[in-house]
Amino acid sequence: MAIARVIVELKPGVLDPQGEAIKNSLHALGYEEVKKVRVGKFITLEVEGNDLKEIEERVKEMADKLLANVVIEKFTVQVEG
Amino acid sequence: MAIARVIVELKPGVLDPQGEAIKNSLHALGYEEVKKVRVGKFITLEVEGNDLKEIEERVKEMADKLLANVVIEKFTVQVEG
Amino acid sequence: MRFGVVVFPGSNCDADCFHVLKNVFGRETVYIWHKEDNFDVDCIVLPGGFSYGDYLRAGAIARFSPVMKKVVEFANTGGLVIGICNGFQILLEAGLLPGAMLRNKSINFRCHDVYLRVENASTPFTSKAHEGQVLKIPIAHGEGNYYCEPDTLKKLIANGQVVFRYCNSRGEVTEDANPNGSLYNIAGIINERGNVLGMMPHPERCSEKILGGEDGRVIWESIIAYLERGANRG
Amino acid sequence: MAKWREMGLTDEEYRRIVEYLGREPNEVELGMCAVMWSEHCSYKSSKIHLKKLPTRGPAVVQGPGENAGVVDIGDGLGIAFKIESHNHPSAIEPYQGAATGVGGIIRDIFAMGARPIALLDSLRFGKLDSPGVRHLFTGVVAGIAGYGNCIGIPTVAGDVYFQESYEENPLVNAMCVGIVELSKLKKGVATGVGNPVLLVGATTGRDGIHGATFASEELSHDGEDKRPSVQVGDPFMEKLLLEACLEALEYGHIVGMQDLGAAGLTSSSSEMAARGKSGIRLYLDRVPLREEGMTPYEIMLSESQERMLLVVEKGYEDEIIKIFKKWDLNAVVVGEITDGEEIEVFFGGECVAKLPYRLLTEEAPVYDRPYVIPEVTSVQKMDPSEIECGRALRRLLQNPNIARKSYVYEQYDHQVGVNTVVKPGYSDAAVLRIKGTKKGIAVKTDGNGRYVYHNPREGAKRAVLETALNLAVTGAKPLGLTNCLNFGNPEKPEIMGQFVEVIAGMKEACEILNIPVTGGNVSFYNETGEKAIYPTPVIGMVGLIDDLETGLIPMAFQTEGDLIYLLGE
Ligand SMILES: Nc1ncnc2c1ncn2[C@@H]1O[C@H](COP(=O)(O)OP(=O)(O)O)[C@@H](O)[C@H]1O
Repeated sequence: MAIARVIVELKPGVLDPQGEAIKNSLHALGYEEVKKVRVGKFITLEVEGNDLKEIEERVKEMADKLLANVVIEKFTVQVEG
Repeated sequence: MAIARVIVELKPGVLDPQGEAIKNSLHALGYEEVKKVRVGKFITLEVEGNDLKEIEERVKEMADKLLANVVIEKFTVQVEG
Repeated sequence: MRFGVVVFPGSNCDADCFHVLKNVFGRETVYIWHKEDNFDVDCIVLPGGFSYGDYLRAGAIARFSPVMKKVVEFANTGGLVIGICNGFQILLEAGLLPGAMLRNKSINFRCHDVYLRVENASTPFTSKAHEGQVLKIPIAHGEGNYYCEPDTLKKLIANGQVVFRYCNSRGEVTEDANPNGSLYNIAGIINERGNVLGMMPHPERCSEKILGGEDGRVIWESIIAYLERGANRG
Repeated sequence: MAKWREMGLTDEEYRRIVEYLGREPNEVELGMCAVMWSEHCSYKSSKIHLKKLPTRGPAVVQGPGENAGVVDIGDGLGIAFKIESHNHPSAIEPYQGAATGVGGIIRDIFAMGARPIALLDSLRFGKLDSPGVRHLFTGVVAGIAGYGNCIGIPTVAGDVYFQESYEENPLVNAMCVGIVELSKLKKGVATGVGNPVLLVGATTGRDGIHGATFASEELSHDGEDKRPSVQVGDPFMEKLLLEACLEALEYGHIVGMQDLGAAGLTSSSSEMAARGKSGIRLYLDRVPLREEGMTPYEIMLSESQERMLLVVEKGYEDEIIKIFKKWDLNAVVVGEITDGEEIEVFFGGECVAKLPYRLLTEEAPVYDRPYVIPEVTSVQKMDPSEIECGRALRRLLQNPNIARKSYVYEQYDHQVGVNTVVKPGYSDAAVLRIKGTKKGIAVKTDGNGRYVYHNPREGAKRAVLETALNLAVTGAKPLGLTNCLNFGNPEKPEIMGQFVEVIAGMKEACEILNIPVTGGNVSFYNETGEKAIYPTPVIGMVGLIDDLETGLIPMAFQTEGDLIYLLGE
């Protein structure tokens, strides 16, 4: 069994309304030092198999097809045995 | 300027409807090897300051107060100069 | 008797609650702007909607609004607070009620009528109903899947803090009747002291005949009766 | 390739611009011309045909040409309504495409000074058994829900069809309905020399800069990450913008208001200038930006969502700005009205564009494109004796086009606002009460592309008739209609022929039924490769019920023993 972690983030330049709202709220709470907030997804998959290389390939495919919306998002994949 | 990355995940025992839905979709797409999916948040903050130790403390506070709901979620913070 | 309906940025059932209290029940009602921290009312309504866009988590940002400090104080002195839908989520985030909301089990936003069974008819919000009464009230939410720790649930049940549970039209609490996956079919709970209620369904949407149902009235009527008895704060 | 061609202008169009100006336009000016002369903004292929539609009627307060049409419902109240397409963005990114489509049409309604009270959505997809279509369908529905639910406007009705021709070109048409005190109706005009021009709402970013400029050089060396063509909607921001704009209108001293939709600051400023016959001077350095290093070209063409342009009586701008600040929104004086006839754009102290508003609006090309009237084709008929009724009925009910649409409308908050008297699924049209009166309005969208494909003229008539009947069964009398005309490539004579016939059919139906057209939208180029969508006119209609207590007709069978009649031929 392997663990794959997929981080999905908005591409730079894509508006992140959620990040903006969080930033404003942090400012209101006194955390003025926060200059920018971006919110992405952190997806953890438990995947059957031993061949980490192959698992990584498959998870990248999953990310490309389903986990990320490649029109506005980019992703990174990291696999661990 | 430092970059802080906050990973917010549901606690182990808490049901993750979104993760379940993704798992089912992945199965439908033929990725039967995926046994479990959990969806968390990956929040990136740009924070002013140089003292990484202090920044980490502050960001942990932010996570505790706002970024995570500790009733259902746990978080990790990582800061980089 | 004066009602205050809190307006957060992104609230969108504020005008609906205001309309029902003011025009349907003829009660004095005021809006309370989220930046206000000075108001004089007998019952606070935290309305539904998407305060702060529901960004991050529903209710997470709203709980830090200046007004919430006063709402907490008001609640701690026995004042009546009812949170509907997003208002319920805010009460959870603010710690006035225990537990948290997860995404609906179906992932989707759901808007339709549900049936609720009144589990506790001796609260200020349900005294005009009777235990076991079935109410037909609409829901409209994407994050109404109530969750709490097992110990908390035990306490809620033991104390009679579970006020409404999702049921079918015959009043049977079944899995099929649960629209969002809520623990124990919970649709509404009250705090230990009995003056802060959170519920996901929208009683303000079924308080007039023309809108197809009036089962929501019993909640407003209970509150009004309670306030008329002068039984609030003090 | 010549710059103007990259931006979508023909050589002939470019020549006309040079001729009109008496000089070559600079890059900013060329970009402004290109977007304003695009099919989307100029209606160059449809304009001469749209003119044939009847637009007058006793109830019409505002016909086509403004941000939305308005009909009078008595008691000093009007209903503002309009439909718009967001097909292409939704095909690329279904969630955000649909969401921003909803956002755009809502702004059109409150720009009129109306409070939006309902949304409708008319959707067309390919067949549901294709995974690509499922992705589009679920994404679009979630996007509409995401935006409409959050802003708190109920989505009360619509229609959805699944048919192969929409496989790669889904249709997402969104309609918004608002209520306005007629005495407070606003128009998108710029008048009063010296009056300040305010830009309010979201910051301006690089999102959605005209598709045609994607191929430009700047793009290639900055990498494709930099300029997403897809705009992301922020319904929360729009909710604040809606409340702030209505509060500002209540305060008064607003001359005109317009939303920034396609072609952003360029179209809003030039259209307001043209309606008010005034010049406008803009100072781009004052525009609140989302990203660093934006050029005047990008600022003028940005399609960032959730922004409005306001012309305010001089001296009142500070008070108006205060209202927007109360809602935590940007509000900045970005320019002023001049007594000229030009849009003048300044950046860094320099004039970077100076174009007569006429060039951008009235002078845009108008084409009478060649067309051939399509032959009427017939649908295959079946011999009734070959049909086994029970099985046929089951199959019909399984067909997604006939099945219950609760998957769609239960994801929409259709009750917020506590006005929805007849909810989706309960009748053929939705009915909303008008608080403070006995009245109600009925609303619905419809349009069956398959009928239109086989017989454009009759199909278009049927679309109008079907919508009118859907209102009538609730007891409502139709007051006016808006329409969204979704077609393939108008440069193809067969497609243009469909369009011409559809207009003729709509005109006839509107005249016979006495329902005027108060506005609409045209979406061409809904085709991929050689495959165009079925020609799909979507009709959105508003009707009035004078007294809900006596005039509302329920659809369901009411009492055992009641007689059932079948009317018509
Ligand atoms: N896309 C949609 N959005 C909202 N409501 C919809 C949508 N599609 C269908 N509905 C609702 O579902 C019901 C049935 O619609 P439709 O199939 O168009 O009716 P009919 O075929 O009887 O005219 C109506 O109440 C309609 O408003």
